[in-house]
Amino acid sequence: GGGPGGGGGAISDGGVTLAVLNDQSGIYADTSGRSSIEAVKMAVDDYKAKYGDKAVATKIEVTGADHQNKPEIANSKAQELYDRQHADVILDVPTSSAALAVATVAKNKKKVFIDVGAASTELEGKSCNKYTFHYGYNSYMLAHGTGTEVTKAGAKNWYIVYPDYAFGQDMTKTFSAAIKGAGGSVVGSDPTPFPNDNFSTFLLKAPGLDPKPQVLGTMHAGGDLVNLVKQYNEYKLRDKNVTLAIGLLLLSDIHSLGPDALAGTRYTTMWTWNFDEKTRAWADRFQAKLNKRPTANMAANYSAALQYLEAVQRAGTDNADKVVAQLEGQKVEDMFVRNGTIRAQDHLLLHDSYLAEVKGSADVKEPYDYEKVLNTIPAAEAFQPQPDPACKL
Amino acid sequence: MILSRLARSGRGGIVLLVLGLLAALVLPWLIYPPVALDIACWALFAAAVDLLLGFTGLLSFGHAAFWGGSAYCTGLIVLHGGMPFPVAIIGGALFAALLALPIGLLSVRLTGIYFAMVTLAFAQMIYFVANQWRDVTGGENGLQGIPREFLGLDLSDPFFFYYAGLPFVLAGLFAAWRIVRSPFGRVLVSIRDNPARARALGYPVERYRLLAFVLSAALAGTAGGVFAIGHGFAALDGLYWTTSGQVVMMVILGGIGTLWGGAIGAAIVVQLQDFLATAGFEGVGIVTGSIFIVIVLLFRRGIWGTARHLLISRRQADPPVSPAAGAAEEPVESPEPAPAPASPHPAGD
Amino acid sequence: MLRVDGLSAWYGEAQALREVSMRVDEGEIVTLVGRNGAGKTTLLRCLMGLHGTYGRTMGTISVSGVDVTGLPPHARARRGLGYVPDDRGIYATLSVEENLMLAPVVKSGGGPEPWPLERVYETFPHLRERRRSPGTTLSGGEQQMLVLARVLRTGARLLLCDEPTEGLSPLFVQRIGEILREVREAGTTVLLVEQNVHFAASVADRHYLLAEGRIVESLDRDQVREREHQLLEYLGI
Amino acid sequence: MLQQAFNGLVGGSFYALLALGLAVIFGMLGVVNLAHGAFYMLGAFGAFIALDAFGLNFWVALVLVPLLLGVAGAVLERLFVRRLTPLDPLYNFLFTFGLALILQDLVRREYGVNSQPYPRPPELAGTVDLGLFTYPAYQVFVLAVSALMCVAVWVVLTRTRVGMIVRAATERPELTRALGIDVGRWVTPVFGFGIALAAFAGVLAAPMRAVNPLMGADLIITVFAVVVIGGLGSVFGSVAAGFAVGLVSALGNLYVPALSQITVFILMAAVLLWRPAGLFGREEAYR
Amino acid sequence: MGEGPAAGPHDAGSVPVLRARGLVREFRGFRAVDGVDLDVAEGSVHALVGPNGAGKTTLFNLLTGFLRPTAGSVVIDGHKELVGRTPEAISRLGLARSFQITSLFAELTPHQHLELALAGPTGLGWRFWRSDRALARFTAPAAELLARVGLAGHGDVPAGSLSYGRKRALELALALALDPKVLLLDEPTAGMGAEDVDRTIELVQEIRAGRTVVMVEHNMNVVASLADRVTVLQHGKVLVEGPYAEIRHDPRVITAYLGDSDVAR
Ligand SMILES: Nc1ncnc2c1ncn2[C@@H]1O[C@H](COP(=O)(O)OP(=O)(O)OP(=O)(O)O)[C@@H](O)[C@H]1O
Ligand SMILES: Nc1ncnc2c1ncn2[C@@H]1O[C@H](COP(=O)(O)OP(=O)(O)OP(=O)(O)O)[C@@H](O)[C@H]1O
Ligand SMILES: [Mg+2]
Ligand SMILES: [Mg+2]
Repeated sequence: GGGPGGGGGAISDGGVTLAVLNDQSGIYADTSGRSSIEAVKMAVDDYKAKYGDKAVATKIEVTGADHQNKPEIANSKAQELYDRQHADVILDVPTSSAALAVATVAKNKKKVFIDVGAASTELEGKSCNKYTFHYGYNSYMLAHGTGTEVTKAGAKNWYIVYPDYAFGQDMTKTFSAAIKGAGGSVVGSDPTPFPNDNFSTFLLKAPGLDPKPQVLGTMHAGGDLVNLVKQYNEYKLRDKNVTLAIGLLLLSDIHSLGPDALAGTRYTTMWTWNFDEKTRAWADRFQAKLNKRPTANMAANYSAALQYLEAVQRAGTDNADKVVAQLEGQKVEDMFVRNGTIRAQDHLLLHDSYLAEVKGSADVKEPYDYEKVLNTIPAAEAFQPQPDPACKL
Repeated sequence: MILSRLARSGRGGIVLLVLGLLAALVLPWLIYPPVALDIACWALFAAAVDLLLGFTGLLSFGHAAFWGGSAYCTGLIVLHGGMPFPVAIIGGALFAALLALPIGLLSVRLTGIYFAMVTLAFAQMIYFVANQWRDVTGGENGLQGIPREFLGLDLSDPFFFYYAGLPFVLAGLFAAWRIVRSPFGRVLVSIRDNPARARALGYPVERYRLLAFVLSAALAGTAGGVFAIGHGFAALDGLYWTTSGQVVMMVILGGIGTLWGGAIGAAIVVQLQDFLATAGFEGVGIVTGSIFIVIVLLFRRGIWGTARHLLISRRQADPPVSPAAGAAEEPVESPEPAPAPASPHPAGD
Repeated sequence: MLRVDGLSAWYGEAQALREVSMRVDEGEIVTLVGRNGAGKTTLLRCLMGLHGTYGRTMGTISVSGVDVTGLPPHARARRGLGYVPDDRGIYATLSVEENLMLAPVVKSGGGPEPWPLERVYETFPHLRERRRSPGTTLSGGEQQMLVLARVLRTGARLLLCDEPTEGLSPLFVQRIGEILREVREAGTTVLLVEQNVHFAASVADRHYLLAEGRIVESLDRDQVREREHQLLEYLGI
Repeated sequence: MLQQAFNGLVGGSFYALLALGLAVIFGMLGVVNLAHGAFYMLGAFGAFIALDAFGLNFWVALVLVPLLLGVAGAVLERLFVRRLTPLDPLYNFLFTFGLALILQDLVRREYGVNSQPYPRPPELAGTVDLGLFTYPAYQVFVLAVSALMCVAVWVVLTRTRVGMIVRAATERPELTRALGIDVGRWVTPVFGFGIALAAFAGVLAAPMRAVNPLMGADLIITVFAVVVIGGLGSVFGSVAAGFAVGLVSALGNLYVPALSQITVFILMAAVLLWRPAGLFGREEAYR
Repeated sequence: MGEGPAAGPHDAGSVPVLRARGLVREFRGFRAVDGVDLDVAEGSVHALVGPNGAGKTTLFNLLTGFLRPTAGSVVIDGHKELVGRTPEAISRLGLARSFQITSLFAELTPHQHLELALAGPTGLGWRFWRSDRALARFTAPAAELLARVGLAGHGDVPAGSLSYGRKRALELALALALDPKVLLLDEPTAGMGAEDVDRTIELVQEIRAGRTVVMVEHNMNVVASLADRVTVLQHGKVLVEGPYAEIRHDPRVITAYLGDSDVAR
C-alpha cells in the first residue's frame, strides 16, 4: 500500500466506482431505490470535501442498477458491475435471496459488498464471506429490541402474527426468545398468508385467547402492515387493551396510516432523521436535494459509502483485500452510526439502535415528524452478542 | 406433402438450423455471458411450454413448479450429493418429470382456462412447500453457493460455463423438435383440435396429454437445472407464478406453435430486463407492458410466427420458383395461431 | 324481393362464386340445388353479409329494391332477412327458449306475422318439452327445428334456409314442407338450399341450379317436371 | 366462531364483487381480463385522489369513480379489446396483462409503492350491534352493499335480455349479427360495466385496505380461482363462490393457519377434480 | 351402474356381436334412452330409425362410451362388457363410430386424418422419438380410402375448409379406416348430394363383408337398400323391430315416423 496520500497508481481502473444495486421499481423502491444513489453521492461529496487533494480516490463514480427483486438479475448485474463497470463495491441490495446471491458473487470476484437493505442474519451466518459486510440492521436487531423492551415495560403476554416467509419466521423466533428472556410469554403465534389483505380472523381471535395477550406483535411490512393496522383499528383492539408492537416499521408506513392510527405503537429502528442535530442537518441537506425526508435505509447507504471511502483512504488503495482489512474491527462513528464497530469475525456492523414510539398527531410539528425515540439500545445489546459459529470467513 | 416438408427442412430448415447454432455459439461473445446463459435457459423453458401450449393446446400456468423444482433438486444434488453438475441436471430433469406425473394425472382432464388454473394451483402449492421446508430449501433465502466445477475444471467463469451448459439446452431443444415432428406430435395436434374425435379414433386423450405434460416438464426441468447451476443458486422466485407467467409471455412473443419462437421471446425479455436494470428508467412495467400490447395488436402471430407467415405467403405468391411451395400444407399452419380450447372437456360425463 | 347481380366470392385465392345473378320474387319459394361444394352455402352467406370473414366479394345485392351490399349482417336482418345456417348455429350457452327469444322481432310493416312463442311450441312440441335445456343438448333433428323456429319467430320476410331438412325424420320433412307453404301464404319469401330433390320439387315455385359457383339453369315448376332427368343428371343421379 | 364466519363473508364480499365483474367480462365476453385487479386498484386510488385533490368525499367517489372508470373500460373495449375478442382468448389475456403492468407502473411512478392514507367515512365510523356481537359499521356496510349489488346484477342479467344477448354475441358473433343484433352496441357497455364493478370494489376497499399500486395484483389470482370454482360464465356461481371462499379462508386461517396461503387453491383443485366445469359451469354434449 | 346380467355365453348359434340390455340414460330427470334392449347380429346391417329426439344418438353415445348409462349393460362378442370403458378403449375393441354433427380436426388435412386413424392400432402414436415420416407408410391406404369416399382430389387442404358434404364423406372414411368389427354410423348420408348417397350405399354394401354395421338414418332409400333389420325407437324405447319390408307398413311406425307421403326421399 502506498500509505495516506499515496500515488494514483494504487487505484485500479483509474478510479473508484460505487455501485448501488437495489429495487428501483418494486415494493422496496420507495424505502431505498434511486434515492439511495443520491445519498451515496452525498457521501462522495463529503469524502472529497474532507480530504480535498489528499484524497486517495480522486475520481469517484456512483452508478446504480435495478435488480427488480429477482435474484438472478441481481446475480448477473453484480457480476457485470464488478467486471464491466469496474465497481469496487456494491451497496444496498434488499431482498435476502438477492443479497445472498450477490454475496457469493463478491466472494468469487474478491470484491467488496456491503449489504444495507436485507434483514437476513444469514449474511453474517452460514453465508458470510471475507468480502461481504452487513450494515445497518437485521432481523435480530428489529425483533430483539422491541421484544425485550416492551416486555420489560410490563406487557408480559404476547400474541404474534407473522407473514409466512423466512423473514417473518426468523423475526418470530427472535422475538419469542427475547420476550421469554425478558420474563414474558408468547400466548400464541400464527402465520398469515403473504401477501394478505384480510387479517380479521387473527384480530378477532386475539382478545379471546387465554391468557389474554396484552400485546399484538406483528412482523408484517409494507402493504400487509398497513392492512393489518387499519383493521386493528377497525376492530378497536386498543380499546380492548391489546396494544400493538411492530417488528419493522418504516417512516413511510406511519405516513400511509397517519400517526393517529399508530400513536403509541413501539418498534425498533436503526435511525431516525430527527434524532439529534447531526441527523437533522443531514436530513435537511437531503431534503434540499430531493425534496423529501430520508428513510433510515438511505442514511445507512450514505454511511456505508462514506465508511468504505474512509477505508480506501486509510488503505491508500482500492484493492479489495486491503480495504477489507481496514474495515474489519474498525470503530465507526458518523451521523448514522453511533458507537459502531465492524465485528471482525462476521463482518456485522454493531451500533446503537433505538426503541421508538409513534407520536400522536398533536405532537407532530412538521411533515414526517412522527417518531419519538424512547431509549437507546446500546450497540452491545442491539445485535447478536456472539458471532454465529456457522460463519467462517 | 411429406416430400414437400422434407424439401423444406432440407433447405430453409438447414440454413436456419446452422444460423441458430451459430447464434447460440457466439452469443456470449456478443452479450454478457450470464445473460447469454439466461437466454439459453429460458429459450428451452419456452420451448417446453410451447410443446404444451402450441402443440397440445394446454396452457400451463404452473410450469414454474418444474423449472424451480428442478433448480432446487439440481442444487441439492450438487451441494449434498457432491455430484458433478451434469448428473445433477439430469437428476433435476427426472425430478421435474416425476413431479409432473401426479400433477398431470390430476389436471389433464381439464383444458383451457381450467387447466391453466389447476396447474397454477399446484405450482403455488409447490411454492408453498418450498417456502415452508426451510431446512432443505433455505426458505426465501434460497439455496446459495452451488459450486460449478466438472472433473476438477473450474467453470465459475460464466463465459466458460455457458459452453458447459449449452449442450444440455441444445439437446433439450432438439428433443422438443423431435417430439413435435413425431407421430406422437401429430396425435397431440389432433387432440388439440378435437379431443372427442381423437378419442373415437382410439387415442386415449388423457394419457397422451399426460405424456406430453411429463415430457414438457422434463424439458423445463432441464432448463431450470442449467439455470440453477449457472447462477449458483436456486431461489423461491423461480417457483412463483410470475415465473410461469413470464415464460408464457416469451412463448407468445415468439409465436405460439413455432417452438423456436420462444427463443426469440426469451432473448427479448431477458435482454430487456437486463437493459432496464441499468437504464435508470423507473418503468419496467410500462416498457414490458407496452411491448406486449404492441405485439398483440400488431404482430399477433408473435415475432417468429409473423416472419414465417410473411415468408410463406411470399412463397405462395410466386409458386413456380420453388418446388418446396407446399408450405401451405404444413399441418400446424393456420391463418391464426392455434386456439387453446376455452371450454372444459368433460371426461366421458 | 331479392335481386343479385354479378356476385362473386373468394376464399383467399380460390373463387367460390362466379358472377351469380338471380332474383326471388315476393311470396315465392325458390330452391337452390347443386352438388356438394357448388357454392350454395357461400351464396347464402354472401346474401346475409357473413362472407367478410372468409374473403373478398364483388357484385350487388338488393332487397325490396334497396341496395344492401354494404350493410352489416344485423342491418340486413332488420330489413327482414332471416338465416338458417347449415351448421345449425345453436348457442350452447343459451337454453332452448333463450335461443328462440334471442333474435329481435322484425318490425318493418307489411311482412308476415311473427310467430308467437305459443305457436312455435304447438308446431314443435319437442321444443316445449326441452325448453330449459342448453341449446346444444338437443338432438340433431331437434336443433334443426329450433333454428327454423328461431327465424319464424322474428317474422322475417325473406328466409334464407341452408338445408333445413337435414337430419329430420320423414314425417317431419313433410311437416316442414307444410310449414313452408303455410308461411308463404302469410307473405314470407323463401330461398331454400336443398339436397333432397323430391322435397325441393314438392315445395318450390322455381329452382336455380348451381354448379362450380355458377348458375347454370333456372327452372320453374312446370319445367322441372319436363326436364327432371336433366336436373338429375346435373346432380349426378 | 359466528363472528369469524360473518367476518369471512365480509372478506368474501370483495371476492364476490371482483369475481362478478370478472365473470361478466370473462364469462360473457370470453375475455380473460388480467387488468381487473389494476382497475380495482385504480378504483381505490380514484377515491384517494378524489378526496386528496378535489375534496370529494367517499360517497361521491363511490358513484363517480366507477362511472368514470366504466367509461374508460368501454373506450378500451372499443379501441382494442374488440379487435382481439374473435381470436384466441390468449390475446386478450396478454393484452390485459400488459395493460395491468402499465397501469400499475404509472400509478407507482406517480404515488410510489407506499400505501396512501384514506379515512373511513365518518358516517360509518362506529360499530353496530348485531345482536350476537358488535361489529364495525363499515364492514357491515360493505357486506350489505356488495350483497345488494350482486343480487341486482344477477337480476338484471337473468331477467332481462342483456345477459342472453351478450353470451350469444360471445359464442357466435357473426351469427348473432345475422340474427339482427348489433353485437358491438351490447358488448361495449357490458365490458365497461364489468370494469365499473372492479372500480366499485376498489372504492369500497379504500377505507379498510392498504391503498397502493400492488393491491390489485395481489388479489387477482385469488379472484380468478374464485371464478373458476364458481364455474366460468356463471354469474351466480362466481358470486356464491366469492362468499364461500371468503368464509372458507377465514375459517381455514383460524383452524389450520399453516395452510392459509393455499386454502383457496386447494379448494379450487378439489372442486375442479370433482366437477371439471366448476360448481355451476356447464358441460358440453356430444352429437 | 353396470348391473347388466352377468350372462354366460348364449347357447344359441347366432350370438349377437353387440348386445345391449336395459340401457337407460337420464339427463336431469329426463329419460332420453329408456330401457333399450338391442341385439345386433354378426355380419348384419342394422338400422336404427325413429323420430327426432327418440334417443338414437344418445344410444350411440352409450354404446361407444361417450356417455355412461344410468343403468344397463352393453356386451360385445358375447362377453366383453363395454360399460365403464373409455371411448378410446371401446374403439380399440373394434367398435368405431361416425358423428352426426361433423367432428373433424379443423387444421389437419383429410389425408392426415386418415393417417392418424390408420396409425391408431399400431401404437405408432406413442413414438415421440421417431420422425413423423414414419407415418408415410399409411400414405397409400389413406389415398385409397379417400378415393373410396370420393375425396380423391381433396386430400391436402385443411379439413376446416371442405364443404359440408365433403366433411360428411371424410367422417365416413375415418370410421372405415379403423377397420372395425362393428361400425356405427350416425346419419352417414345427411347433407350429401344424391350422387354421394348412392355411392355411400354402394360403399356400405362393399364394406359390410366381414363386418357389422349399425346405422342411424332418416333416408328411407338408404335403409331400404341396406338394412337387414330395423329397430324403431320412440321416446327412448323400442317401438318395433323387424326387417324393413315389415316395419314400413306397421301403422305405429307410419304415424310416429314415416308419414304417408314419399317426398322424404
Ligand atoms: N372456410 C372455407 N375456406 C376455404 N374454402 C372454403 C371454405 N368454405 C367453403 N370453401 C370452398 O368453397 C366451395 C363452395 O363451398 P360451399 O360450402 O359453398 O358449398 P355447398 O354448395 O354449400 O356444398 P354442400 O352441399 O356440401 O354444403 C367449396 O369448394 C369449398 O371447399
Ligand atoms: N346432454 C344432454 N342433456 C340433456 N338432454 C339431452 C342431452 N343429450 C340428448 N338429450 C335429449 O335426449 C333426447 C334424445 O336425443 P338424441 O340425440 O339421442 O336423439 P336422436 O334420436 O339422435 O334424434 P335425431 O334424429 O334428431 O338426431 C333429446 O330430446 C335430447 O334433447
Ligand atoms: Mg353447404
Ligand atoms: Mg341423432
